[in-house]
Amino acid sequence: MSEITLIEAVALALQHAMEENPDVVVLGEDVAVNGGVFRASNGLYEQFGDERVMDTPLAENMIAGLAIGMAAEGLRPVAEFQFMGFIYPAMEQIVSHAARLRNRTRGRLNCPLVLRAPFGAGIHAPEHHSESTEALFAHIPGLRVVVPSSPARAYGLLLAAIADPDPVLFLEPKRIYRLVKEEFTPNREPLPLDVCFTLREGSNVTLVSWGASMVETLQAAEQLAAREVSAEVIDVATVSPLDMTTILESVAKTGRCVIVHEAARSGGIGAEIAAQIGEFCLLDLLAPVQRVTGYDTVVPLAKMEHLYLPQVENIVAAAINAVEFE
Amino acid sequence: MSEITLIEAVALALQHAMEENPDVVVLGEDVAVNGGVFRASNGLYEQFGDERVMDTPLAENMIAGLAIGMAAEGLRPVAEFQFMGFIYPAMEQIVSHAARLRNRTRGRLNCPLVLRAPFGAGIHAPEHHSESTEALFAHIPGLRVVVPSSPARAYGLLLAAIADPDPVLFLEPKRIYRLVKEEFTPNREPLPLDVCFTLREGSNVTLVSWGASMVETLQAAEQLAAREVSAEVIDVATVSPLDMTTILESVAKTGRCVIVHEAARSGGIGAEIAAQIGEFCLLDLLAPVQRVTGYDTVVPLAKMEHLYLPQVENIVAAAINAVEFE
Amino acid sequence: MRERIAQFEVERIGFLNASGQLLEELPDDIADLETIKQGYRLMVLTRLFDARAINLQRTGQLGTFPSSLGQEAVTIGFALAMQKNDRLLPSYREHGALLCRGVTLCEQLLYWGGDERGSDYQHARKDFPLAVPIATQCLHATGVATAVKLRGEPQAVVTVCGDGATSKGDFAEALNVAGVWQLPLLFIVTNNQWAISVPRAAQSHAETLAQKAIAAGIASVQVDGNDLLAMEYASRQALERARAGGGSFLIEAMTYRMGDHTTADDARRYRDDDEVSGHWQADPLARIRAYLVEHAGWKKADEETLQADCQAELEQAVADYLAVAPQPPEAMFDYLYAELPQAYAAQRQQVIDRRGQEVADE
Amino acid sequence: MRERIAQFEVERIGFLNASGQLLEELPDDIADLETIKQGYRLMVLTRLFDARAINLQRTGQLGTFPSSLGQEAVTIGFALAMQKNDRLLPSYREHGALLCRGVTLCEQLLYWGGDERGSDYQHARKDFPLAVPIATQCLHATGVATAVKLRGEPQAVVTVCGDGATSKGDFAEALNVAGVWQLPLLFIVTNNQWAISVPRAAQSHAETLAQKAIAAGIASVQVDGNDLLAMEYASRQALERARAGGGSFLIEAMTYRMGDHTTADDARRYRDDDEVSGHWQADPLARIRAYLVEHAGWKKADEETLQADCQAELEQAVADYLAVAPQPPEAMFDYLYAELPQAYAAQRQQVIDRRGQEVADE
Ligand SMILES: Cc1ncc(C[n+]2csc(CCOP(=O)(O)OP(=O)(O)O)c2C)c(N)n1
Ligand SMILES: Cc1ncc(C[n+]2csc(CCOP(=O)(O)OP(=O)(O)O)c2C)c(N)n1
Ligand SMILES: [Mg+2]
Ligand SMILES: [Mg+2]
Repeated sequence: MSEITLIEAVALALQHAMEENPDVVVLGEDVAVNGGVFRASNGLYEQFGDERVMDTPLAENMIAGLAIGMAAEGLRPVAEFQFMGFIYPAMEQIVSHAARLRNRTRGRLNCPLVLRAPFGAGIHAPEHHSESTEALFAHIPGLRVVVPSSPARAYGLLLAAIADPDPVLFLEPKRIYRLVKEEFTPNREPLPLDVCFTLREGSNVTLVSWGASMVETLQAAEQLAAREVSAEVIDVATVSPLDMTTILESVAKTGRCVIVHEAARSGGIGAEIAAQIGEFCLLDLLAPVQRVTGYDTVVPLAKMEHLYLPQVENIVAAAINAVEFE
Repeated sequence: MSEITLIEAVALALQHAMEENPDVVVLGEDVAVNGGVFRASNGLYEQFGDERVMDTPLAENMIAGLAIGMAAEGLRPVAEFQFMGFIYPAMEQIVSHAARLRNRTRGRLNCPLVLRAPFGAGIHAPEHHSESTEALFAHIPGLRVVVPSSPARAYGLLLAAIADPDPVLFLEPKRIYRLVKEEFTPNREPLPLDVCFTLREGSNVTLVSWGASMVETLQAAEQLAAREVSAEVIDVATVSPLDMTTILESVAKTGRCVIVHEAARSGGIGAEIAAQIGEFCLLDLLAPVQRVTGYDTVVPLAKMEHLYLPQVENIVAAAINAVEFE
Repeated sequence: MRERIAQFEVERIGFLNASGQLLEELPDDIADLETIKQGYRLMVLTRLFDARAINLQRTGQLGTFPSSLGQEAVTIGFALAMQKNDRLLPSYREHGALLCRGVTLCEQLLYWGGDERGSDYQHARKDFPLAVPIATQCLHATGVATAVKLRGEPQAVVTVCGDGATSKGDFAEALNVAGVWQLPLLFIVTNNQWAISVPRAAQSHAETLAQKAIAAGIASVQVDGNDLLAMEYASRQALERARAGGGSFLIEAMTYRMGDHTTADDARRYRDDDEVSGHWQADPLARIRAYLVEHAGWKKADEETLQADCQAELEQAVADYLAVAPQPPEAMFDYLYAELPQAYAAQRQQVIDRRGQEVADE
Repeated sequence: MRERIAQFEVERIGFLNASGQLLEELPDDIADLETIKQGYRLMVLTRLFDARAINLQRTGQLGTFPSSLGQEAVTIGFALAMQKNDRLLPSYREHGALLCRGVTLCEQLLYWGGDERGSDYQHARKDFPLAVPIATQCLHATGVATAVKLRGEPQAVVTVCGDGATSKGDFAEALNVAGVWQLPLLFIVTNNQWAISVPRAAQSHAETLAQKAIAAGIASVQVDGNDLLAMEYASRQALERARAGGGSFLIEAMTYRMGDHTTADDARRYRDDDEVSGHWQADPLARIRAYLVEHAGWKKADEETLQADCQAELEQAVADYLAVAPQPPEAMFDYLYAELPQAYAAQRQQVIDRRGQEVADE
């Protein structure tokens, strides 16, 4: 047992998956000798060589298409997109092929690939390096979208994503790549996909979040506890398909819900969660479901980034609002 | 006054916009000599010549980038994507540039362009010709997404989209290109963007939809009337940004809402509408907001397409459910 | 100071003139007559299939269909040169190649009739289904070729796209990675002079499409695509080279789209009938038949038998196609994931119930 | 039959050797000495700016920054050849060209400091801001060039990208449409041998990147990008040709990225310091200074004055930058649309209140 950061957990998962299964290959821009711009593939090139750790030419559309071809042949490609803001060139390949190859061929060909991308704001990076557009991908049937929010979950969920027989978009909250450390044993065991993780039990309000915002959400829960508000905290983890069972059960119990995400509010995944709570828990609701989110704007450049991101006090305020609602 | 189909209305709007403003140019695959695969630009090449009606090489990413460059120079490009299923190659240009050029340059350069695309299922076309992924674009700040549902609205909203100083994705419900005819005078007047159109007043339930599904939604309202249920029918028209004022006022009055869309349910625009109703009208709600939508699947090929699309009876059943809810 | 630092050229290959006569002596390793006869048979069958499919579409028994009329020698030429374990990643107009690969006529009809099962090829399990989004298959082919290469399989991969497709970035990206990774991959560009209504000249200022390979540092050649001998020969050479580790290759196959783009198109809106008629002079079927008559003693009786056989095979396939029972509605969900996520279980049940309701109503 | 149907070649241009000596007599229409001096000044200023920017970043006063160390002759060479009303669509590493176009050092610092106002260029109103998503600017340039051409303006457009960028489909698509529409557009490929950690050889199997133009049927040349004379000359010829209706052109500028990719990068992870040191031999500044010493009587005193002037200009810019007041928080909303849609009014108010709260808390 040792303290592991989230980015180290990602690297460990890649290493262990490659050790366990010779079909796992890693590809992307700067993933080999350089070990990835965030070092997610640090050491893999040295350990596995250029046949399994491939620097590609600079073309995201190509990376996705290449990975699809490999996957259809039975390899398990794990492709890195340097930042989520550079995944859009691959959109056609993701929407029209990765998510559909199995369905199109009635199961003859399938697409067991993982597309990894660091996402989210808060590291003072240039434009396009702060995206949180997971909702674009969550709306695509046939694809899974997974977002870890701790080193242990990054490790276990990435192992699961690689083992999964279908395409997974694996979004890594880069703001907490090195911010959050955790002691755990990287025991080569995957965690389950398609389920939420309840990080804290509570009875007055349910806080739902994923990715980097889990940090502020957990802090908010602490502060709420100090104010005698007992918050249940749920990490959605797989944001598509959604495990609404866990969320609905919690809201049925607490009667209140605050959803926290960094992405732009309109059409974010928070909307889907809120809509389903309204649909299935209407009579249990003691207050309107609230969303604490990024604004419906382009993420500002570094100087104003902090004004964009949801803060602990916004979450606390929303929860208090919910509790005091009548 | 004469009977005009939706596709004719689109062609008329293009013609009139080009007559009024020499900066309006039309570009895309097969838009010139062929007049567009659906004939949306029929006659324009003959009338305006190849300097203003341009067949491009086959590359959607290029079409979008080209249009952005033109728009930044003050032209008013109207680019056609042959089908919405082929717009994804342009995703990077749309998300990272069209929607951001004004913001990025603090207003120095802007992007008055229109991207037109036929969308939706129901015409027994091959794969990728049946997409309804408007939610992907509605989540992008800086972009407008407009969907007409009648010939007159197609005409007036397209004029408005072309006149608008910002980028507009204009999605045309191709299932009703020739299905719906309407008498109206194409009087060169735009209709307002960013507002819903209330097509029918009612008091028991609010039916909200857009695009081709308006046909079934209006039919459902008729059938409900026969069953003594008075339905208010709202055509959202601009699906981003959303005019929630109109919708919330209606739901505050009726206490019930059914949202109808053809797109996959999870993360569709229906979720955002439902979420906001839950947020702002919770105490007015007499029943859970319901969504009648396409399934969370790839739109099936022609043989099973009819099982995918929302039908009148699904809408009626949802409305009756809402009315009978207790 | 100005100095020349690199030099390139594009060659063109063809063996038969438009009347099927040899332009010069054939190379020793030209395809044997049995192969050519087999190719001719497939060309005949493909042409009959095309006409029949259009007819089925016109009578509401098939969806939108893209004819390959006039392009039979291209599609069958390269397919004849493939080995069974090579992989094909076709575009949507390669009915002949699919036939040659063992994809049945019935499967092809199913697909164009709007039934996903048409892509569940029973005899070409590793070939890709048709790609509708233009040029995207070229990228998949690089992935397939990478997998084949990594595993040390002695096979090659073929991908096919149109002249219009060469304008899409995917094509350039695929060539580029194929070049730098020396992938065992053959690109066939079926240059049929049109991309729906856009003529070749409006697609690119490049004199040839073969020269697009220069951008990626890979070898290429232009081939008379209406000459089955040349297509088979050039493809076979490229594939042998690729299988031997010689890297990628591009063939620009010069041909002409004799029909409408698809049944949804009306080509008279944008091109003269005269232009089209002129191209009948270069009909690939007539040409190779003339060759067979001269060099293989192909007789009228042979031709009649062949036509009758093909017609019978086709009609059987049509009958099979029309007799296929529909998919159950839940098929919509059942192939989306290896295992349907719990989140969609209710929707799956809903579509079953809905279909049940429809049946009850009928 | 095999016949050659097309032939191409790539030439390389350079006038000065690494020590600044002439390789042969200069053409008559080479840039005059005043222009070269102006160019040299900009090169010096750019180099100082680069170092200062890195220093600001290291001390937390600037964001991630990409140095252009070693590439000054490329970026200033083509920019010198531009007319004021031409349009530039740069990549992110063209600080020198931006300076030359009238984008101030302060604006550039603002941008890299994370303030959108840095892209609201006061003196280059029609030039595009930096493009971060690789190669996307090449497509915008085709649109700008189309607009310029449609309006009959006698201007040309320049777009710049890196060697890595030539692998992205956008680049090929842009070249292709520029070729077929004969756009007044000059593509500069700054081949600095590296795309972050990926060396040029791993990017493409093409012997030169200049030959990528062949795929689009447009003319191209490789230029010694560390030779200011050659860069200015080749660019000016291409631009004159483009303005006169002669169509597009591609220049592959051979240079070397002397620094890390950006301040977020550590190049020692993937390349030898030795390789880098070797390239100092070809330093573009030393080279053109040697030329000026020999041909324009450039003295030590001139050099000292220039260095001092540039240093002063730079420090003033840094001071100006550091003194810029922050944007109001609602700026986040105020440039998103010409007029903010009603739907977002409440959010705009929220960010104002939130900032107010923060200020109150401070
Ligand atoms: C990405 C994409 N854009 C547009 C289309 C619509 N479309 C179908 S075929 C076609 C023309 C293709 O021309 P070409 O590549 O020459 O192939 P051909 O049809 O001649 O065989 C177009 C534009 C598409 N299928 N995919
Ligand atoms: C679409 C896209 N993908 C990835 C990146 C991340 N990235 C930034 S610079 C760079 C390398 C670019 O290399 P090159 O084109 O040679 O330009 P150079 O940095 O050498 O000037 C990469 C991969 C990006 N900015 N955009
Ligand atoms: Mg074609
Ligand atoms: Mg470079």
